[in-house]
Parts: sequence; C-alpha cells; structure tokens
Amino acid sequence: MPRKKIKIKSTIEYLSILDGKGKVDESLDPKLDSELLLHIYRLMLIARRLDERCINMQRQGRIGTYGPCRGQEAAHCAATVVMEPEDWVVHAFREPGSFYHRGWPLETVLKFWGGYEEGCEPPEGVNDTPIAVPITSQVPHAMGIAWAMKCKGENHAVLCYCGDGGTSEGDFHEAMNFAGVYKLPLVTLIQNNQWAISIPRERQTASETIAQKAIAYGFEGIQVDGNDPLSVYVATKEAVDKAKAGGGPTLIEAITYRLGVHTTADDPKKYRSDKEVAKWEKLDPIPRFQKYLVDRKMLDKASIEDIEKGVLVEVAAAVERYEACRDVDPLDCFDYMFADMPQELVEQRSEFAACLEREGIGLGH
Amino acid sequence: MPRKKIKIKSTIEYLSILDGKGKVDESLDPKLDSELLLHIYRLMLIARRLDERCINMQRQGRIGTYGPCRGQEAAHCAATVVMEPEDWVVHAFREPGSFYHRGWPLETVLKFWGGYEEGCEPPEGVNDTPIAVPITSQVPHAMGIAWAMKCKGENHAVLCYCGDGGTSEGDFHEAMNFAGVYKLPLVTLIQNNQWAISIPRERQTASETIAQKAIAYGFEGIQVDGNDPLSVYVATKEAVDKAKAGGGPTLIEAITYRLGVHTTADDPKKYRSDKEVAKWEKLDPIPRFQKYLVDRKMLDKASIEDIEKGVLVEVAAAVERYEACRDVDPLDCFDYMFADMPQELVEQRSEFAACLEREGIGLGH
Amino acid sequence: MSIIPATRQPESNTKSYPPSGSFDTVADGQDGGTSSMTMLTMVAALNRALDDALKNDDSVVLLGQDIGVDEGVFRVTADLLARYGDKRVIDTPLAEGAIIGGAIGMALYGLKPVAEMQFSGFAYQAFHQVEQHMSRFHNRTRGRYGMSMVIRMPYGGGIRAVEHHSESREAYYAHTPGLLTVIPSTPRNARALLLESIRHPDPVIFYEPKQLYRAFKEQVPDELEYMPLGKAQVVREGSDLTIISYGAMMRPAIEAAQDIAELDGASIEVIDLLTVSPLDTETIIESVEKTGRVVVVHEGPRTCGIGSEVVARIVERSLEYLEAPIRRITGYDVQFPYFARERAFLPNAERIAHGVREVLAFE
Amino acid sequence: MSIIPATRQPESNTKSYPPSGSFDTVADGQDGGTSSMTMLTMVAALNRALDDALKNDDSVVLLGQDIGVDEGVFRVTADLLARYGDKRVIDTPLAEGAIIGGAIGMALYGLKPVAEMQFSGFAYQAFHQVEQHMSRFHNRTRGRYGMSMVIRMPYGGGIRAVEHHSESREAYYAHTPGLLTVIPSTPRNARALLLESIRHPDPVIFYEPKQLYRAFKEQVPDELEYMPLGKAQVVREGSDLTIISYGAMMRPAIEAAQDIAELDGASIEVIDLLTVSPLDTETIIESVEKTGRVVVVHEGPRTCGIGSEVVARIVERSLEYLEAPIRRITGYDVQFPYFARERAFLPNAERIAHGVREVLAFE
Ligand SMILES: Cc1ncc(C[n+]2csc(CCOP(=O)(O)OP(=O)(O)O)c2C)c(N)n1
Ligand SMILES: Cc1ncc(C[n+]2csc(CCOP(=O)(O)OP(=O)(O)O)c2C)c(N)n1
Ligand SMILES: [Mg+2]
Ligand SMILES: [Mg+2]
Repeated sequence: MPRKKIKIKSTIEYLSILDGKGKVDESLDPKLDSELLLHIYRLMLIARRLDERCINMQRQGRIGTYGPCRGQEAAHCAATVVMEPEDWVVHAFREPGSFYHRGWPLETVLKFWGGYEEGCEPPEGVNDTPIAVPITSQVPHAMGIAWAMKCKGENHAVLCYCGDGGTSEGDFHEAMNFAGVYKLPLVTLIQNNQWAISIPRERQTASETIAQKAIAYGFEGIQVDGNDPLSVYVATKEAVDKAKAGGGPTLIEAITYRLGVHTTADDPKKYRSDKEVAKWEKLDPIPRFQKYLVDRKMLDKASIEDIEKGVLVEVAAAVERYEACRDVDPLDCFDYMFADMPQELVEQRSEFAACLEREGIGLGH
Repeated sequence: MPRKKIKIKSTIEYLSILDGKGKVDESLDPKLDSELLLHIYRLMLIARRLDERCINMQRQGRIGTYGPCRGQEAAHCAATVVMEPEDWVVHAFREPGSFYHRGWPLETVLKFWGGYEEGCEPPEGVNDTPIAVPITSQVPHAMGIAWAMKCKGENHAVLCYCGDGGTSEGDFHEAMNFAGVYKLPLVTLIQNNQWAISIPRERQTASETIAQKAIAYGFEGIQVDGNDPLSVYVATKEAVDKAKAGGGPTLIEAITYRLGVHTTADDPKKYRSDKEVAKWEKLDPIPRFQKYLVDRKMLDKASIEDIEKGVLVEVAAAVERYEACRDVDPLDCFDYMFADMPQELVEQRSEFAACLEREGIGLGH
Repeated sequence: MSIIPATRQPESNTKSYPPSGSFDTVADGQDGGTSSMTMLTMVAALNRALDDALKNDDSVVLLGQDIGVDEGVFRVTADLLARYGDKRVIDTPLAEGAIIGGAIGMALYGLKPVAEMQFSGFAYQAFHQVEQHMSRFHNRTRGRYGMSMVIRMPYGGGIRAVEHHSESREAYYAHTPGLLTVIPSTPRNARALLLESIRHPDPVIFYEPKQLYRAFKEQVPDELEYMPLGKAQVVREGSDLTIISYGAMMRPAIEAAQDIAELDGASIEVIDLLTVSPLDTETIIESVEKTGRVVVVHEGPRTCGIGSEVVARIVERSLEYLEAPIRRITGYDVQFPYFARERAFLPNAERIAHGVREVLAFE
Repeated sequence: MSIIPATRQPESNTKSYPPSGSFDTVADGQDGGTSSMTMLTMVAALNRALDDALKNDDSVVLLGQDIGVDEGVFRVTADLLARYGDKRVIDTPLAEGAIIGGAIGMALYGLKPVAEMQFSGFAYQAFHQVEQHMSRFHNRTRGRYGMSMVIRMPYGGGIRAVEHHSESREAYYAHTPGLLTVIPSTPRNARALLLESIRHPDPVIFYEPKQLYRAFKEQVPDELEYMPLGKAQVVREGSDLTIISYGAMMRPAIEAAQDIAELDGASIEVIDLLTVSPLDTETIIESVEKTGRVVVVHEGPRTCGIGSEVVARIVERSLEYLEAPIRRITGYDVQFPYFARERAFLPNAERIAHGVREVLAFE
C-alpha cells in the first residue's frame, strides 16, 4: 500500500450564536423559553455580584484568597442549567453560578474561600462535587461517576468543568481515554479563559484548538463562544442529550476570558497587557445577553433593575449567613476523618482537646 | 458566526513500502545501500535468535521472567539505526536489537532479565537509557533529554519507544504536550503490537489510530507498517531529520504484532485466538525482508546461512559471558545509591555485611 | 478477637475468626463442627473473598488491568468476569490514575469499587488521587460522601521479578491520614480481612504479600468470615521478648521464634499487626509490658517505616518497661535489589533470630 | 560545622557557615570583618541562591509553573528570566509529572535542573517519577548516570491558604531510598543549603517552609556560602532536655526553649535537623546522651513521620540514657484543616513548652 492519508471520523466544529455585540444568528437561535433565559441571566448576575462582593471581602480580610470568575459567567452558568437533579456536576473552582443553581446555598462559596470545610459540604439532596483544588484531579471522578451510571444502567449524565491549563495534566488524558473506551455519558467543558495563571493558552499546548484533543480519544469535540450563553447552552444540551442516548462523551471548549486576577494573590499586570483585557471587556457576556433579552422583550429597564436589586439582596443575605457561621470548633477536624474513628485518633483528639483548653482556644478562636 | 467546521493542520498518513509478501512498492522504495540493509537484517536476526535463546534459558531457570520481542524486530531495529551516536535512544523493554545496535553488549539483555542491575548499566561512551519497567515513565525522560538538547542549542534528536498500551498513561500525554509546546527534537515510536498483556488495542483507546493522538499536541503523526523495515526506517529518518532541522516532534505508530507471550509468565491463550496469531505469523517481518534482500541480490542462500551462523555464535558467546558474570556481591546494593554515601547507609551497609558473613552468603550466593 | 461492629454485621452466615495462636491451619469443622472448610492458597482465598463480595453486594465492582479476561496476572480474579459480567468485573486501559480516580467517582456515586493495582510499585502513578481524594473526600465533605473503596495491590519481594515488582512501601499509606492499610499473612485472614475491607465504610489499602500467594494452604471456612480492621493478633504467646511483624515476614518471624524457643529456651511472643494503620497500639503495649524486649520486622525501608512508628509508640507509652533497645530488622534504605541479590537482601529467620538473641542478651 | 567535601569545593569565594547558636542574625562583617552582608527574607535569600547558581554554573536550569514571566507565585524566581533568558528559566505547562520527568531527562543529559513544584501538595502528580526514577537512576545504572537535580517546593501551614496548600509530608521523601530531603529554617541557611543542594551530585528534595518566606530577615553574606547536607545544627545549647525540630517549627521550638529557661530555669538544647534524610544521627545522639530527655516537633502527621524515626534511632543507640518517654508534638493524623482552623491546629510555642514541661517532670 502506498503512503496515504488516513480519514479520521471525528470533526471539530465552532459554534457561535449571539455575537460580541449581542446580535443573534437567527438561523441558529435555539429560541429558549423566557423562564430559562431569565434564569440563566439571573444566575450570571448572581455570579458577577457575588464575585465582586468576594473580592471586597478578601480586601477586608473577611475571607482569604479568592479566585474570581468575572467574564466566565456564561461559560459555566449556561452549561449547568442543562443538568437534571439526578445528573451530576463535577466542579473545578471558578463556577459559583453552578453551585448556586444546583442548590448549594450561596454562602458555600464564601465558606470555601473563607477557610471553612463547611464550604465543601454538599447540602442533603444535592449531588455534585465541591471545589477541587488540584487542577484536573476532578476529571477522573467525573469519569468514574459516569462509569457508575453506566454500570448501573442509569440514564443520567455528568457535566465536568476544567480549565485550559488543566488539559495539560495526565489526569485529563487518562479520564478522557477511559470515557472514550467505555462510551461514558460524560460532558467535559473546558473553560478556556486564555490563561493558566501567567501561562497563555498558546504556551499551554501547541494544538490549534483544545476541542481537537477529543480526536485523540475517538469522540467529538466542539469549540463554542463561551461568552455567549446560547452557544454554551446549545452545545451542552446536545452533548448531554447524546450522552443520555448512549452516544458517549463530548469535549466542549468554551472560549472565554478571565477578566480579573487569577486569584486575589495574583498580579496579572506582570504577564498580560491592559489592551488585551480591554478587548475582552468588550466581549463581556452579561451586557450582550442583556441586549438579546431586551431585544426579545424579555427584559426592560424596570425588570433589569428588579433583578439587580433581588440579586444584591440575596448576596447580602448570603454574606450575613456566612458571618453568622464562623464560630467553628477546631476540634472537629477529627470528626469526619473516618466513618468509623480508630482508637488512635480518639486518643489524639483528646490530646488536641486538652491543648485547646489549655490555650483557651475554643469556638470562634 | 454560524456553526462551522474547524480546519486542523495536522494530517495523519499511512506508509507501507514492502508488503506482507515481500513485494516492494517501487515508487516508495528508499533504495538504501546494501550495507545498511544487511545491518538491519542482521540486527533483526540477532533480536530473533537472542529472544529464542532467552525463552529457553527462562525455561531452564537460568534467567527469570522474560518479555520477548518476536514479531517486532522490524519495528525497533529499523528505527534505531537512524540514530547517530550523539543522539539518544530511550528504551521501553522490548527492544533487544536496539540495545545491541547502540553498543550495549548482547549479554546486557540477559543480565537484565537474569535479575542483575548490571543489565541496566550503559557501557562507557554509549548514551541511551536502560529498560524502563514502569510503562510510559520513560517518555518524559526522552522529552527532557530532547529539551536539554534544545536548551544547549545542540543539533541532536531523541528516539523514544513506547507501547500501544503505554499511550493511555498520563505520562504519554504530558510528555507529548511539552514536546509540542517546545518543539522538541523528539521522535516517539509506538510499537503498536495490538495487545497490552490481555487488553486489545480497540479496548485500549477509542481513537481509530494511535497516530492521530498527535493532533492533540499540534504536531504530526504517521502510521506505518511496523513489520516492514523500510517503512519504519523511512518514517523514522524523515522524523529525525525534521527534528534536527528544528521542525519539532513526530509521533510514529508502527503497526506490528507480538507473536509470542507477553512475558514467560503469561498465557495468551486466555485472551486471544490462535487464528489471529496465525494471521500475523504470515506477516512476520524477517522472511519478507529476506525476500526483498534476495530479490535485490543482496542476499543468497550462502550468505543467509553465513549470517545465521554468525548470529548464533554471537548469541552463544553472549550467553557464555552472561554465565561468567553471575557471581555478584549482594552487599553492593548499597554502593551506587548515592554518589556521596551518607553515614547512615555506611552503617546499614556494615550491618548487612555482618549478616551476610554470619549467614555465609557471599559472592555467587 | 472478632469484634464486628453491629452496624456492619453481615446479614447471615457470619462466622467469627477463630482464636489465634499460630499459623497452623484449622482442622475441618473444628470450631463448632458445623461449618465446612476448604484448604486454600492465599490467591484462592482472596478470589473467594471477591466472589463472596460480588455475590452478596450488588454495589461491589472490581476494576483493574487484566483482571477480567486474563483473570489477573496472579489469577486472583479467576472466573469472576465469567460469573459477574463486564459491568462488575472491568478490564481497564493502562492508566493507574484513571483506575483510582474513576473508582473514587464510582464510590461517590454509591458503588463499592475494589480496584487492583497490578503491582504496588505502579501505584505511584495514582498516588495523587489517593492522597488528594481517596483519603480526603469523607472529611472534605464532612461525612456527606463516603469513600468506601478498596485498592488491592501485591507488594514485596521473593518472586524473582524485575525492578518495581518487589518493594514494600506500606509506610507511604500509613503516613497518609484518612486511609486504613491492611496486610494479611495467611489465606484465612486474607479472606476475612478483604471481606471486612470491602464492607468497611472507609477507604482501605489492601497490601497483599505476593510471596505468600501460593506459598502454603490453609483451611478457610466456606461460610462468610470477617475479621475486624485495626486489630493485631498475638499469634504466639511468650514472655521474654516480643517480635512484631506482618505480611510475608510473619513466616520467618515465627520460624525464628520457634528456633529460639527450641535452641535457647527463651519464650518469644509474636504479634501479627494485620492492619499497619491504624495501629493496634493496645495489643503491642500489652505484650511489651509483659516481655520488656522487642524486635520489629518488616521488608520495607527502615527510615520512617512502620517499625519506627511501633518503636515511637512503645516509647511514649511504656518506656519504663523496656529492658533493652528495640531492634528493627528491616529492608535497608536502598532500592530493593534486582532478584539475583534479593534472597540475600530479604530479612530471613536466621537474621531475625540473631537480632532476637542480641536483644535478649542485652543487659 | 562546614565540612564541605573536597570534591565539591567551589572554585572561589566560599565562606563557611558561621558557628551556630541561635536564630539571631549575624551582624554585618562580624565573622572575619571582610565580607559584606545583606538583610534578606528567605524568599530573597532563595532567589539569591538561584541567581548564584545560574551565574556560576551554565548547566543549571530552572523550570516550573509560572516561574518565568510571573517570577513564581511567591516571587522566589524574581528577575531570573530577565537575567538568564528562557533557555535557563523555563515556564512550563501545567503538568507536574512532565516537569519532574523532563527534569530527569535533563539531568541524564548533564544539565542540573532545579524544578519548582508550585506547592508540595501538588507534587504527588509527579510522585511516580520521583520514586521510580529520580531516586533510582544513579543506582539503576550503577553510577553511570548521575541524578544531580533539585525539586524545590513550598510546604507547611500558616499562610491562610486553601486545601492542599498547607501540608507537610517530608516523610514520604525520607522514606524513599535514594533522595536527600533538606528543610531550611532561616534565610541564611536556606541560601547556603540550596546552593549546596544544587551542586550536590545526588537528587535533593528541597522543602521550603513557606510560612517563613517573609516572616523575618537575616544577614546573608554576599559571597557564596555553602552548608553541608546531612548535618544538623545545635542552635541552642542546654543540658536538661533536647528539642529536635526543623523548618517552620524551629521558631516556636526556640521560643518555647527560651520561655522555659526564663520561667522554669531549665536548660533546653535545641537541634535544627536541616536535613531530615539522611538524618544526622550523631548530633542527635550526642545531645540526647547529655540531656536524657527529648521532645520532637514537626508539622506533618505523626504516624511514620520524621519524629518516629528520630525516636527509633535514639532508642537503638541510647536507650539507657533516656530518663523520660520522648514526646512527639506534631500534626495529628488528620487532614490539615482549612485555614479557619489552622491556627489552632499548628503546634505553637505554648504547646511545645507544655510538652517539654511534662517530659521534664517525668520521674
Ligand atoms: C495539580 C496542580 N498544580 C498546580 C496548581 C496551582 N494552580 C492553581 S490554578 C492554576 C492554573 C489553572 O489554570 P486553568 O486550568 O487554565 O484554570 P483557570 O485558573 O484559568 O480557571 C495553577 C497552576 C494546582 N492547583 N494544582
Ligand atoms: C505503570 C505500569 N503499570 C502496569 C505495568 C504492568 N505491565 C507491564 S507490561 C504491561 C502492558 C504494556 O502494554 P504495551 O504498552 O502495549 O506494551 P507491550 O507489552 O505490548 O510491548 C503492563 C500493564 C507496568 N509495568 N507499569
Ligand atoms: Mg485558564
Ligand atoms: Mg502493546
């Protein structure tokens, strides 16, 4: 046989519905009902206002280092709304809107960044995983949850978030490969926000897109405008429907941008230009989605203000609830280590209790 | 922007020059000089006969478990000959012909499988890495060596072997990604022998080819008939030349077959059919290459016999040298741990020496 | 011996583990006369435990490399794919991180995964998942999510294998908060401990002494049998010195104790830790306060090994009872040698006996 | 103190590390009067060591996440990319395994890589490369290939960081044969130990107490200064009890010693291990045989920690000198809590002093 081109089945598409100015491509508009659209809008606003509040609170020392999601609201909020309660959402760490939508109290985010284990405790009745700090280490879990669904013959799916930087880790590869082999109902959404701390997307990987990495695993990848909630929704919905129909995994690359700092401990001026940030500020997902909703008469000045007010009240209430929960007992760091606490921990716990008593450290130390 | 296909630069080709019956595609024949061709032939034969001998010796208890390369001689021998002495070859564990070509004494292989660290000691003047037991863990080293060459501005390249199963490990992904980002002079040759112990290629990954995994890293992949030494040579040579010219990495998938057991501890009857093996026996790289060489008048009956005899003599000599080196001192397991032995090891070494003396264990225990 | 917490009492057919005393096999029907026993190797006993678990609990799933069609490289999973199908006994691609990471996901979803690492020397490819998640999810979610899962892996030397196939690094896991690390030493306790590990609510590293896989057989009851985790066993009573060991080193340890009893007339107690983390400090302390002299034996490296922890606990609790320095007869702080040198390297009965005599002689 | 092996004597400008005694800074020009000193934080001192190494040895290469343009998340690599260019100071993609695996390849090729893990809690992603290769290549090739490389990583609590950013697991590395594990405690010893680690022929885990990065300044000589690895330092002399510690715990340990001296009139010796593997057993033993009482302090989990190894060695060598049980004041065997609870969790001077008093009171 002579040298010949090999045809590869997988194709990579790019999807954009609502452009940077809020103009919609009518042929692609999914025409979602207003309730869903307004819910997404409100979620994005919740994420934005909470984010702003967190940055303030960090400055005041009321929480620790915080990792904002500003600019990425569409990429995570419009995806998570696709998932049913029996589905699972596996989080990275920049998706406050998703936690909220899925039923985690809003103060969860404050608790996590405030240094409380309580911020990782899913409420009863809600599935999903808490923030995962080691980059990409959550992706194998998402794969495993999807695998369990398949083993049990259940018809659910998993949505998993990951960053562009996160695609470089071995965990990404291994989990994607397993997902392909077992045709798992797993939708992995890469929030490609162009940066992994100071490393730009082009120096993270030499592939032209992240979506094309799916080719290595024999399933489909798609790139979407991640600042367009309609594109994110449509791509996620299609992928989830396919997954539930037994069509296997999908990799979604949502092109977005981290408008803010990596975390409040970071100084992005060291590695990127104001010009670049300004360019992306113009592509902010919130105003363009607002324009779309106003154009469709789903929003007007009054309702915009109403929603805004409601969101601010809700954020303020979450902050209050957070502040009210801060008296914690250091001793309980023993209590959840095991379902069945071994004797040696019982002893160490007493030792620690004695220290705390001697040192006068108790609740709200 | 509407939904649109994304064009991906990377292309995947398939190369086959000498077909299963030893018939050459004249348009693709690289017309290598007879010295090189006969060297490759002889290397393949060395690998085959040594392999057979090792299996025998394992049965006789003269070495331990052995992992044969039968059927994969073209895939590794025709690649390694491309490399210059200043280049590095990073081995997996099924490439005896490569070790031999690169200047490791033939008994090295016996020593490794015989349970002697001496089998991992590269002779002075030879670079290259010894057998790597943890699958794929050598690939990051190959990447690092290529990286060092690039940092130093040297014009060399690295050839790295890996198995089809090995492509599932995170190490593969991480190393390939780095190689792409830094455009390293790294040629990774996957010996796709269709099986990873009992796991067939199709259940190892859902991608149609392994070559296409290169698309995930933004460089080129090529699939070749790995039982055709000409294809293996040509693809490796092109890739190495490109690497040295600054063109970056290449992934070569060499389609071959493990005709024998995974290791002598394995029973392939449990997981694959005799029919499948018989099919691949017909594609044995050695007879077809022999036919090519006979057709080209580079070999005839007499020279075939000569080479065969020479090879057997050489293998026998290696076995003899191996047997003569088996009296080793257990105590020296301390001596190479550090360039600079710490006091605590000096003390443990004395403790061990006393044990050995008491127990009458010495050289050749 | 067999304090099975009520919450995890199996439905039926439970037998308690027999009072111990030695590695002698228990004669058929001896304890109670009602239950039948079968002579099994450790491999067969582990296979039986997995079979029991798959049979009795639908949520149990096995996964690993070559565990299905090939039945495991040591045949621990023989017949199980045939019996339970490929949704319960899953052959995986070659990626330890995804096996453990995937098992963690399964456990989050309520399955009870029992993952196999082909050799303990390759479990480091998954170490980040073990440390960052398997050991932490229960605590991280304040008990909301359990991590009831087991990682089985063969460890240790003595089978003439190539590099990375012979080492013992149980201390990595013992040093990791949130895990239980269990190491059986006979077919019967292997089965009973594995069954308990699988039904245990917390994550277990089940470290299997591959040297013992086929080394000897023992009577194993056909009924389900569980042994509590975190409990050591006094397998030989004595009053002059305590040998503390586990896993494959139990055999030379007992041999040494017997030799010393016969040749020197000293009375040696031998403790089999069975679980190296959490340690059964009580059983250790009780013995040490009786004998006053201790030798700890293990294959793994000495520095920060289980032996050092045993010593530290004895010193904390019972320094005043110690009549002699504690000797550690262990692997040295070097790489486990390739197999031509391994017989010389591995602690043996003679070496242990020598250490015991030195400690006995100390005044 | 400063026994620098002749083979690794630097070309010029070497100063020996000053005789120790406390964490007091050394006044400018004090030792000899000839050399100039600069007050530096530990971050600045580490930065200087890296600068020295890059300047004086062409084969030194730094690599890691965000160490170049961003100058490291703690700014340890400030200015180095600008000074030495992107062939020597390399920003990498986000993959610890490839950073360490790649560094191993570089070391095989004769470079001296100094890799940074952004936090020690993420080094497990590369643990297989550390265990399977970095710690073994020299032995595996019977000395043919050196593994002269360093992995730097910040460890430990106290900076109010999220999960995985606060733990101490030096014992994993100490338990791994073939590595040296070095933990500095002041700006000056940080620089001198890092310089020595980089020129050392064997692989070094350089565990940096991030709590001390900017906690205080110390005079650091402008000249090159090296401190031998594997040597502990008696930083405070005493006769009644020995506190053994390292890293960030040195400050509360010394504080406790001072308090006890003032309030109780007891004389406390304090040892800074500096290298936790190999351990400087001689220095420990010498002190213990003098004082007869010991407290070991570290942040990491207790079980199989450095503390247990210190106890085991003391018992092996000097049991008869021990006048009291050895107390371990350490992190507990639980996950390092999120930062709201960390101040209560971390061993502090009061807790150490309490332990010391208990040991002193033992009869
Ligand atoms: C395994 C691991 N390595 C390093 C880090 C430190 N770190 C935290 S966030 C981050 C960058 C992540 O980039 P990306 O995946 O693109 O996510 P983004 O921050 O852009 O949302 C790094 C390196 C970590 N948390 N985990
Ligand atoms: C990290 C690791 N996991 C598991 C093993 C056990 N093992 C040895 S060879 C092998 C299969 C390798 O398959 P492949 O990469 O296709 O190479 P081949 O044996 O076919 O040459 C396995 C699983 C190992 N050596 N290393
Ligand atoms: Mg990013
Ligand atoms: Mg293969």
